[in-house]
Amino acid sequence: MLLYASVLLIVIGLYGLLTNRNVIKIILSLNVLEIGLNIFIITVGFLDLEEAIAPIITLQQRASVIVVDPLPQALVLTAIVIGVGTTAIGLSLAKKMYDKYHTFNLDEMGEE
Amino acid sequence: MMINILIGFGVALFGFVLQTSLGGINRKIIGRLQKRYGPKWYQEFLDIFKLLSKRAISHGWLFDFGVIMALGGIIATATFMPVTNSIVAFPNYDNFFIFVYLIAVGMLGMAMSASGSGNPYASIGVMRALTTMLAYEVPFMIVILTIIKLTGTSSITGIAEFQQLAGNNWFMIALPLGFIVSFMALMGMLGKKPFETYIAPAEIASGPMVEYGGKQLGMLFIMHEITVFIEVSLFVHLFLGGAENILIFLLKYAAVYTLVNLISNVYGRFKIDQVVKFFYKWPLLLAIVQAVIAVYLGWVI
Amino acid sequence: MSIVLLIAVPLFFAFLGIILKKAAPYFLLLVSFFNVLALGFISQGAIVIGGYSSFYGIQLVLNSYSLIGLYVVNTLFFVIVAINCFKHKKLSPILLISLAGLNGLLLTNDLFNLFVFMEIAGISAYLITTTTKDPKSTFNYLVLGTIGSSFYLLGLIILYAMFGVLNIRILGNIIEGVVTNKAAVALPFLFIFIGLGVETKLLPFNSWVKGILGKSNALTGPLVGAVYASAFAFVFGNLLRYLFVFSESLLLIVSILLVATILIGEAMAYASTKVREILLFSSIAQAGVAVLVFALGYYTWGTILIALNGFSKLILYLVVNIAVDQVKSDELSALKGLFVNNKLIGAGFSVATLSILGLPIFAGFIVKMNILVAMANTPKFFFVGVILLASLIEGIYFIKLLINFWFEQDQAPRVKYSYVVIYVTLVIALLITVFGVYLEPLNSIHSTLNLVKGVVMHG
Amino acid sequence: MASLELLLIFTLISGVIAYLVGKVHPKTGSILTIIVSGIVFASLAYFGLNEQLLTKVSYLPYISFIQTPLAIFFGVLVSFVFFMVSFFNPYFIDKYTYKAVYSLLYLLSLAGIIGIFFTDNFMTLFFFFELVVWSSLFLIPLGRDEEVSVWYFGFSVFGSFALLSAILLMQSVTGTFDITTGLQAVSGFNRLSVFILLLIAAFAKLGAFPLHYWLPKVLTDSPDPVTSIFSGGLEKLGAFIAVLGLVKLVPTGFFIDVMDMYLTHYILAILGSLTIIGGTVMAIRQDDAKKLLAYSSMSNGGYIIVALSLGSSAGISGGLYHIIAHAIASTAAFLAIGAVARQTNTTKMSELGGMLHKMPITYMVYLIAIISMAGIPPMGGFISKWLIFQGVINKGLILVAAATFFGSIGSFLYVFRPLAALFLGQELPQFKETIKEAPIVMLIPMVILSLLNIVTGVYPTNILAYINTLLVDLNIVQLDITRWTIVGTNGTLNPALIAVMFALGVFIAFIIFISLKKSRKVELMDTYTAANFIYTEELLHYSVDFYAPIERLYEPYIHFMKKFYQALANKVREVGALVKYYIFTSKPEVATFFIMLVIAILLWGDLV
Repeated sequence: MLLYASVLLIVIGLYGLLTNRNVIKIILSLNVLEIGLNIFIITVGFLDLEEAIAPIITLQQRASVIVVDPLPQALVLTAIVIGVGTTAIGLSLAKKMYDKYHTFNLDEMGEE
Repeated sequence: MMINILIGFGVALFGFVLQTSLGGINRKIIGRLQKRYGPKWYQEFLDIFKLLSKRAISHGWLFDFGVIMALGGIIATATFMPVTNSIVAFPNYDNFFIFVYLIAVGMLGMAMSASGSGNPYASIGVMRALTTMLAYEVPFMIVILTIIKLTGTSSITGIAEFQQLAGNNWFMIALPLGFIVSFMALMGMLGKKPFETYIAPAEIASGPMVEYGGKQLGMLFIMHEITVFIEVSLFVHLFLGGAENILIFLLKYAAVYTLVNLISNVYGRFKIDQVVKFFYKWPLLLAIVQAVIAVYLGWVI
Repeated sequence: MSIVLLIAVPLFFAFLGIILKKAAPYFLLLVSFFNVLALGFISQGAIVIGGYSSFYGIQLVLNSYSLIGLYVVNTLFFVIVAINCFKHKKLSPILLISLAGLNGLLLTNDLFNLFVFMEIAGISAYLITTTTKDPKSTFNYLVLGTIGSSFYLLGLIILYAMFGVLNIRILGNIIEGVVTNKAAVALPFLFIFIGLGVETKLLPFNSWVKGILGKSNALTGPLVGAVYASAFAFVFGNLLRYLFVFSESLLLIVSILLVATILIGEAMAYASTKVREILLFSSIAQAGVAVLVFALGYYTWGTILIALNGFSKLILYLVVNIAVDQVKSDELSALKGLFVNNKLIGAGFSVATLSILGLPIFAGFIVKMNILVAMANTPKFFFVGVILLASLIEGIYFIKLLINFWFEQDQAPRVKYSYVVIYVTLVIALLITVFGVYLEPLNSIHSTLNLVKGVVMHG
Repeated sequence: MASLELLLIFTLISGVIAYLVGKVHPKTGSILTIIVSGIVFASLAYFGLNEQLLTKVSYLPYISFIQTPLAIFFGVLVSFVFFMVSFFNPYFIDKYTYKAVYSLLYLLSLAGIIGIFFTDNFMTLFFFFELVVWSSLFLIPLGRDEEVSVWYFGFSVFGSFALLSAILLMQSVTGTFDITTGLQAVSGFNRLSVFILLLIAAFAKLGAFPLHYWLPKVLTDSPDPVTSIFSGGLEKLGAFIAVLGLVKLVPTGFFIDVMDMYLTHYILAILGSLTIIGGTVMAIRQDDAKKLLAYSSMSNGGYIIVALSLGSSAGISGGLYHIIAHAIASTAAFLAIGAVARQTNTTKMSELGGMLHKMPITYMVYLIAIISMAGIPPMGGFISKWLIFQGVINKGLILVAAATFFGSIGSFLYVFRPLAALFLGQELPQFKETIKEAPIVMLIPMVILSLLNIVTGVYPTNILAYINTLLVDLNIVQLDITRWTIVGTNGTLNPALIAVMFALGVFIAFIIFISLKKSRKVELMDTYTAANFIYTEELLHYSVDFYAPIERLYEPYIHFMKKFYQALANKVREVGALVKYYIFTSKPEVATFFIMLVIAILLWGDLV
């Protein structure tokens, strides 16, 4: 279920990228895409193990508990951080573009 | 070797005398044709000797040098020309290409001298002469190619003897299309109407000749007579089976030359581009057809 | 010395540079110089960060391949920095970060780590390109770069889901050994290919290039055009060598894309009248050639090709961008006669160009011939034809460029080049010529690269 | 220097020295080119013709030499052309933008030439081939028009790449780069492919139809000495490749019985014929003397192709002789025009006239050269044309023969035009005072070349004997020659006899002339003008649109190749612009779309 949701988000993100000309909306679409990706990464760890719990080391170590693959979760953390960084730069560029062209619409900025 | 060279010059002299006389006779014939008396048969000799004895003008060293080169080149060409099967100065060396190209030295000398005179008519005349040459040579050479391919030799006597050996089956008959083409080419070569565009006395004042007088013109007349001799006898050897003896040669020669003259006198003059167009239309096509028929298909009468 | 230092030292000084703003440019200069020097002392081998087994941990590998890459990237980086560092003082920390990112790209043997370094290098590139004062192009670059790396991420996650490993070499071996139906892994590989393709400027994922390199300045031009291009080409080569497995349809698509990149890139360069555009489109085509060479499996000559192209491109972008900065126009007609007053620069530029064209007595000839001979012997005559056709078009517009630069009609533009630029240009040109005549070094590189095909796997 | 390797190194190093010297004093640098090319020529000629060249290599890695008659033939010829032309360098060096570089590139090209002819390895051959391409490339823009070199490069590299493809194909099939074994070992369809590729290379270098487009441009717009180098020397590289392809590598294929030759060869002969016709027709209509000679070079390249494709001993020896004859004649002609250009700064025939009166020696040089080019005895061109005609007629190639005849007669037309318009006719006032004969050093090579023109036409025996040894090397029946005669298949030629008869004829004419009354010398303006009074020289000088009547006939049809190549260039540009417009926008969605598209194609491909 989660997998489909993530794929749906990715597709929505791509659709947004394909259709939008507004800088802010493009950044939003990118974010949607990234969220979809992140969820996808998480689901990778869960795939076969529906009842597994998060891989957090607690005080009581129980051998019987099934832990999901911790790696994707670590990856997601990194990916989120990177995504934030990109979004930040994107937004600052958007501001610069607004300063220069007084619009957020790429079409209205004109080619060259 | 000395003897051969002397024979060669003898041929040249013979050619000059023959053609000059025949030229005079032809003037007479044409005169009769046009209901006039015409000049005496030796009128041409008189003209030439008169010119040679007169004091002339010169436009610089090249003007004279060109004339010398022209006459020298033509004499040299004539020395290679066979008269009969036995009267030939350099047996085996009477290559067809020598006549085509060595004659060009003489032509070049004359053209150079004419252009060197600084008269635009002369240059125009030379231009037209060269253009005419471009027109008639290609069809003519293709016919010659056919003949050489058939006989296996490019020696003029060789070709003549080939025809005689085949029972006097002249190429005139064996290659009818080629003969027609070559005859037209001959008219062009001799500068006869309708291909006399490059002389065109009324239009460009005799073209290349415009500046000449006196001895230069006389020498060019001599050159012209020998040139005609070379071209007509080439035709005789190539298409009319050559000659076993001098009488037959004279006969054939006179026949061809007179025929050319007669035909020429009933025509007007082409414009220069018409000459080119003309030769590159039917004669070229006929020549190629003839060559294909004779060389590739082997249909020779 | 540990190879981690190549990444760690720039990073450390980058953060130090944020605090000590005044000293940042000196840090930049020193660190980039240090990196070049350090390469001489680092022993080859692999290490795993954090002491995990190489199956799980992040592995950094330094072999002769990545060493060449590091040398090329660090040297070029140093040269560019040496020329530019006082013009863009504010950028010093970012440049240091990008250096760390680039070094990481070349060293890492971990797919996800590669993604991180890609993003680090990418983000710093976005920031560096803001110096061209064209936010729109930078934004385009950013969006495409992000989409590209997203696809790369998607691809690597799918691979992880399938095989549970992120170590490039191990993963490659597993796929080689386990997967029988190659089509099963075609999709993730295509995602990865696309992700890298965006950065490597392959058609049709490369629309950012026009805005970035078409409006470059003396910093961004050489940096993106020469350094980033060679770094990503090296990465691509690495992946193609150790990881990629092509199914038939994937190979077909990739071949078509590469051939299109090469030919259309040349055609576009041919159609351009602006010098910077000519250079950028021609580098698109050359990137295509490099990737093609790797994709077809001629790793060694591909490596040398990238290295050589990196240096040649440095000269080209440097010379052109400095001229454009001063003349304020990059129309070919405006730059006509550029070399009339700068003969030394012109000589270096010509040598670099002739080498790129693969003309003899320059190193490019040797490389190109070896690649073509290898292709012909495989035999892959179609690609030989493509490369030759591309070289033909390339030759025509480059020669046009050279002739225009050397001969002026009325007024030659006055462009001043600093001595550093002149020296750098001449030294590189000299090296290109020397390597083109004296073949031993190239051949020895060729053979060492061949030897290390079996890779260090343990750490 | 008997060692080829030393010779090569010597040339390269002297190139650098000439550059350094030229930096200080350009003229001295260019004088060095005379010395060096002289040494190269002398070494190649002396040791080569005695088969004493040393092929051992001790300093240069990867390069190996071999001494074949073919290599010596071409090497001596081309280095001779370089030597002759180098005499012009000091007089033209002041006109160049980059004086020192000129000397460097000149010698670099010469070094490349040595490498090309004497190597036994295809890769080395290609190396030097490309070296010559780019070193000669930068010589061109020192002349009148820079853009021309781009066309040169395009076609040249197209040819080089065809050569390279041939080499690679051969190597992949036979596993060797060795020229001799490689050419022998390749077989079947590959042999045909290699053959075609080699011939493309030869055509591109020789400037033969349809790859001729660069030749007239380059020969027109390069500096005058460079033009001579191209026409007499570098163009012959194409002939060299053509010999390799046509003679050493005979593909088996469809055989035309009635013509006694392979279809491939026949097609080549037809292409050669088109080259002849094209070159001739275009040469006739040029106003620029250099351009006219350029087209004549193209047409003569056609003769070489036709001759070599005949495959018979008459054909091939005719072709090889034509290479010599044309190299000598066209170098002489171009040098003569170059000498005029140096004195007058123009080569347009419509702007010149009457140069004869101030430059008589140059005129004689040109005259002798064109007599040879037109194939008129007693010059070298006649011998080769005669042999070629022998070959063509023997095979009964009617269309090819028509083209060769056309070219031969057409050459009378076009070579005469500069003679009449440039050297002869009225002496134009602007040249009456200022013009002098070319300096004595420039006359040296021109006179030498003229003498050679005559020698090759009168006494070709030695050269033909050498060509015969070359034919042995190429596995072709030798030409039947005696001391004085050449025995063709359908006739015998005695060039010396022709020359003697010509001399005697001229002597007789001279005697006639001299024994008659002396003429009165008059001014050139004193001519018949049909009762008009004309006092300006220009009005009495017929040089503009010389062959207008015949030009009009074909004028509408001549530009089709030009249009083709320009359309080709435009198509490439259009593709580029199209893609640039559709992909390289600053809108991210376009790239996104393409990414999606590629993925979709993969999925579709895998699903279907």
